[in-house]
Amino acid sequence: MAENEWKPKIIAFVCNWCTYAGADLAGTSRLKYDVNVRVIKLPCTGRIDPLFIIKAFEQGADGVLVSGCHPGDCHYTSGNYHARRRWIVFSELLRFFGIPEDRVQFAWVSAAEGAKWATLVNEVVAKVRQLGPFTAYRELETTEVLS
Amino acid sequence: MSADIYQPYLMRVEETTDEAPGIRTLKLVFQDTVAGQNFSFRAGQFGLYSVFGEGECTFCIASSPTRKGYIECSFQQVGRVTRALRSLEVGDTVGFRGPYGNWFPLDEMKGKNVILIGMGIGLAPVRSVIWNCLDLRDDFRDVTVIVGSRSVDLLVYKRELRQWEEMPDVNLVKTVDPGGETPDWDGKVGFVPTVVEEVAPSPDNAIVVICGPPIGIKFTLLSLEKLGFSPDQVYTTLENKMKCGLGKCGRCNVGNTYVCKDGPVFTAAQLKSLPQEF
Amino acid sequence: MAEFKLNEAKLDELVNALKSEGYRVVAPVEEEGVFVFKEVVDPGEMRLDVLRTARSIKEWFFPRVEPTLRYKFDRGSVTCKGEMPQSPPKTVIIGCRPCDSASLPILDKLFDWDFRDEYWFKRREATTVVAVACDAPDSYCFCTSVGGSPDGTAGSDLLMRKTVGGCYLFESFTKKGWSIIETAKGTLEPAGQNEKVLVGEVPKRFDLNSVKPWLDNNFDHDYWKEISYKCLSCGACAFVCPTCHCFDIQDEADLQGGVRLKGWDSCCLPIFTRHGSGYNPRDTRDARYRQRVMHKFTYYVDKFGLTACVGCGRCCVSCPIDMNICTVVAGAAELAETST
Amino acid sequence: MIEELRHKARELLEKGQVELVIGYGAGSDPTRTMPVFIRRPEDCDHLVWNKYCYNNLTSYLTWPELKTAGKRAVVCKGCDAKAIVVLCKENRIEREEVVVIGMSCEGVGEPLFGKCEFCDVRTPKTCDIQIGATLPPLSKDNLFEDVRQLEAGNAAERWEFWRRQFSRCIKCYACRQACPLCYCTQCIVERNQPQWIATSSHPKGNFAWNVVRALHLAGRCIGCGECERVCPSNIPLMLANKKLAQVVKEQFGYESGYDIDEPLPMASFMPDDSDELFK
Repeated sequence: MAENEWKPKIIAFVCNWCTYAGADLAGTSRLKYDVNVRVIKLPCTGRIDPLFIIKAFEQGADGVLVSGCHPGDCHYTSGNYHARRRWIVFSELLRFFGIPEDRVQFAWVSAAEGAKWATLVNEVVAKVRQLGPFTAYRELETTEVLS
Repeated sequence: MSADIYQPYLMRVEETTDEAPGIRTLKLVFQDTVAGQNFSFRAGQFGLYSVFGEGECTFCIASSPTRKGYIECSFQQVGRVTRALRSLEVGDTVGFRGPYGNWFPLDEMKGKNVILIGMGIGLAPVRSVIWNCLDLRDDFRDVTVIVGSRSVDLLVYKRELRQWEEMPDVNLVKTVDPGGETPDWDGKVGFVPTVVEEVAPSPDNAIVVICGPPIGIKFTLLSLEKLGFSPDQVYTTLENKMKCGLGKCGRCNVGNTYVCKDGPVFTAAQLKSLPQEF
Repeated sequence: MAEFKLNEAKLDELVNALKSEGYRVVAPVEEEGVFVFKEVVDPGEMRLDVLRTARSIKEWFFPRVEPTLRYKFDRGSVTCKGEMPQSPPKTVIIGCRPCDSASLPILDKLFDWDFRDEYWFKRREATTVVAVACDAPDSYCFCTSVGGSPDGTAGSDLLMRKTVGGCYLFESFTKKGWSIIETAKGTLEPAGQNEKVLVGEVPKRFDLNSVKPWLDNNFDHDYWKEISYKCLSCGACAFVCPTCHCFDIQDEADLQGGVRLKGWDSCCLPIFTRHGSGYNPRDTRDARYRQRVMHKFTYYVDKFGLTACVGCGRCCVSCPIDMNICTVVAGAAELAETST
Repeated sequence: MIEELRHKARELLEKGQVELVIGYGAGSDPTRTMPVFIRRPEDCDHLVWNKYCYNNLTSYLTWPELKTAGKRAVVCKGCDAKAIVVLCKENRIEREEVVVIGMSCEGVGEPLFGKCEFCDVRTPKTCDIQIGATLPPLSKDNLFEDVRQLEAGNAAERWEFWRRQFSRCIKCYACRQACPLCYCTQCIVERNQPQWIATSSHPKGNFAWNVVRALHLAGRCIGCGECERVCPSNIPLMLANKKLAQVVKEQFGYESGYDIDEPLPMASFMPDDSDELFK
């Protein structure tokens, strides 16, 4: 692999109870998956503010993955139900503003789904790799605004 | 090349001292030794201290201009920048712009009795004057220092209070608000305005420097008036939100007076003539 | 006395001549239904007929955001680099109105007060201001009430005045203005002796001399509450104003480093003066609006001898609730008269 | 209508049914009006009603200094009155503390504002006193036409469209201040520990601010269009608001500003909400 080859940066926001455990399972099961994902653990998908995604892009992410417990399995009963509504709305807004759909992926991964996690990460990385670096967002980084 | 007025000096944190819960003093030295040698200021002036990545914040210089080679600032943690300042450790880098503003009339105070009153964190600018007077002790007549705070643990510069107490030529009076005393408290118990009346310094040939929360200043001024002080004899310093310190950003003004340029030091008489919007 | 004139049809040639001489040409350009001063790419997009752009020319000297400092973090140590523009591009602003030009000498005073803000002056030096006299002012204009006029020359290097014959008379006042004429000479023709110019009229709405004393003595007057109780406390008025200059300084950084930015701010926004402790000396809408008026009509006069309002009417147009600073000040002038 | 309005307002004040009437008064120009707060019956003649009554006066209802003013009456167009529904649902005001004077409205603006072409509340639905004749609702079939038009393009085109639009944002917050539903005492941009949204009006900060502004109004925006009207830079803010209204309508079957008893869409959920988005 060429030294300066671009490597996609994917930020994964996952819930503590299902997806994080699922990712853990993937690890203990020695499943191999793409290394370009950085996992940030939160108590629940309900805790993941849409601003986290904006911040991730601002700080250089090329793609974002959000994952938590399957509907009905939330550790806090209904956090993911609320999150689901929020993501439905937010993903549409991002799409409307022109952020490619493949740069933000939402999923449900349970603690038992280590294999699903591995596949999911590989898929997301592959898609983002195809899109290339998120230069459009980087171009917003101007600090002198004349007019 | 012309000077860029927004560029800070880079400073190294030399020492951190916890004064009271939430209040810390930083001792800062110039990274550029030449700049440090050329730097001078007067008691009462302020500067903008910055934590890179968090922003700038305005405080007075709490050390005395007689102590060369470093400056100190004392602050209470309230917002983003002060929180970041508080998390700094010895060796870390801080930005500093200054000194800005006017100063206490140390020249005019020579040969006079000086009464220095500090309430809470408001003791910081007064401390600069105190050490300035004490380092040039012979220039001044009686030095009275009145220090007050809400409670014993909120008193700042505790170590220095002990030093001043032990000095034969300083009259230190310390007080805490009723209810703020501890069993072993050896100072007075009472609000500063009351204590000032008790101590009853003479207005003859005297100058007062006072700093603290607005409400404390207001009532202490009344006490001083009762004792016969004229508003021209009393100096205080205003603290307004500032961004530039250079008379440009437009938020520290009280009426047509820019605190950053025309102040921060004002006489009580000047304060009376300003719109009451500070 | 104008020696040269330019036929309206040759405006494109003027722009091209300036561009080929290395000037960055800035003029009113339409952008999604609003007119703003932008760099002219295609000469045809320059719109000298526009009376009032959405924002003033101040942003070409005092941008709405600009970096003052960039820094890098390296294991506890910080390295800094100042960002003051050393040699901004040679620029000509064409088609601002005399009121906009007049704002420049007003702001010069502030930015040169003791501490000289070279961010402003470097750009000032690099920029030539070519104003166009107003042939058709509207009801929001009140330049004559604040010492200006539809063909005023303050702050302009060159003034273009429209003639009945479809030409612009060129009159330069400075060396920079003369350079423009030199550069554009090929497109210009000699002006006649008796060219008839079109200059509109702006009625005078109040007398500045009576306003200031009243403002000085009526900080606590009920008038302030009466006029500003409905102010929404947004910053629209300040941001479109050619003389409003208040700014904020903010850091933006990540783990590698960051930037310190100077950017527009407004005294009408509630957090403008709020202390870290939560205490706010200007906590009410009327206190904030009063500050805006007082700053322009008395504090600035006390400090710098000039009124910090040029009567462009932008704040009146932009105000969501139709607060009109001209009416407000005229009201103060009226109170001044009735009280004497 | 104008006489009827003044008469009713006067009556409310005279009988002590309200302490304050928030209405429209004459503006600085014949094509503008200015909000007025009327406390004395004899001042009711200052009230005006015409096609230049743009402002949504319900944004004054949540002001802390007016919360203590006692019972208030507010002059509303049908679109404005929808905000009353949301404010009540979100416990910002009590329905009983406000008398809504609903004006029959054939549309405001000259030319007519876009929102008026699809107005189904020309006779206000939420009001205590109706002034003017009952007008039939207009069809909303083409309400989302401009949204669809923009969506016809690809992501890159939409990105470019919004990048250009948001580049003009000067962060004056007129959109926020004019919005009846942006009532937070501390806006997210004013929170700085941490600073989630850059306060500077550079492209990055503008994008984040505009995303958040729109998102915080999802399922709440009542379509009065004040944000867009007051924007000094002419940014089509309503386009984003409408997109979200469309999503909320299609996905959750909810339209904001109509039913006071229906749960708020973004504060509730259904177990069978669409799972299409999720892998």
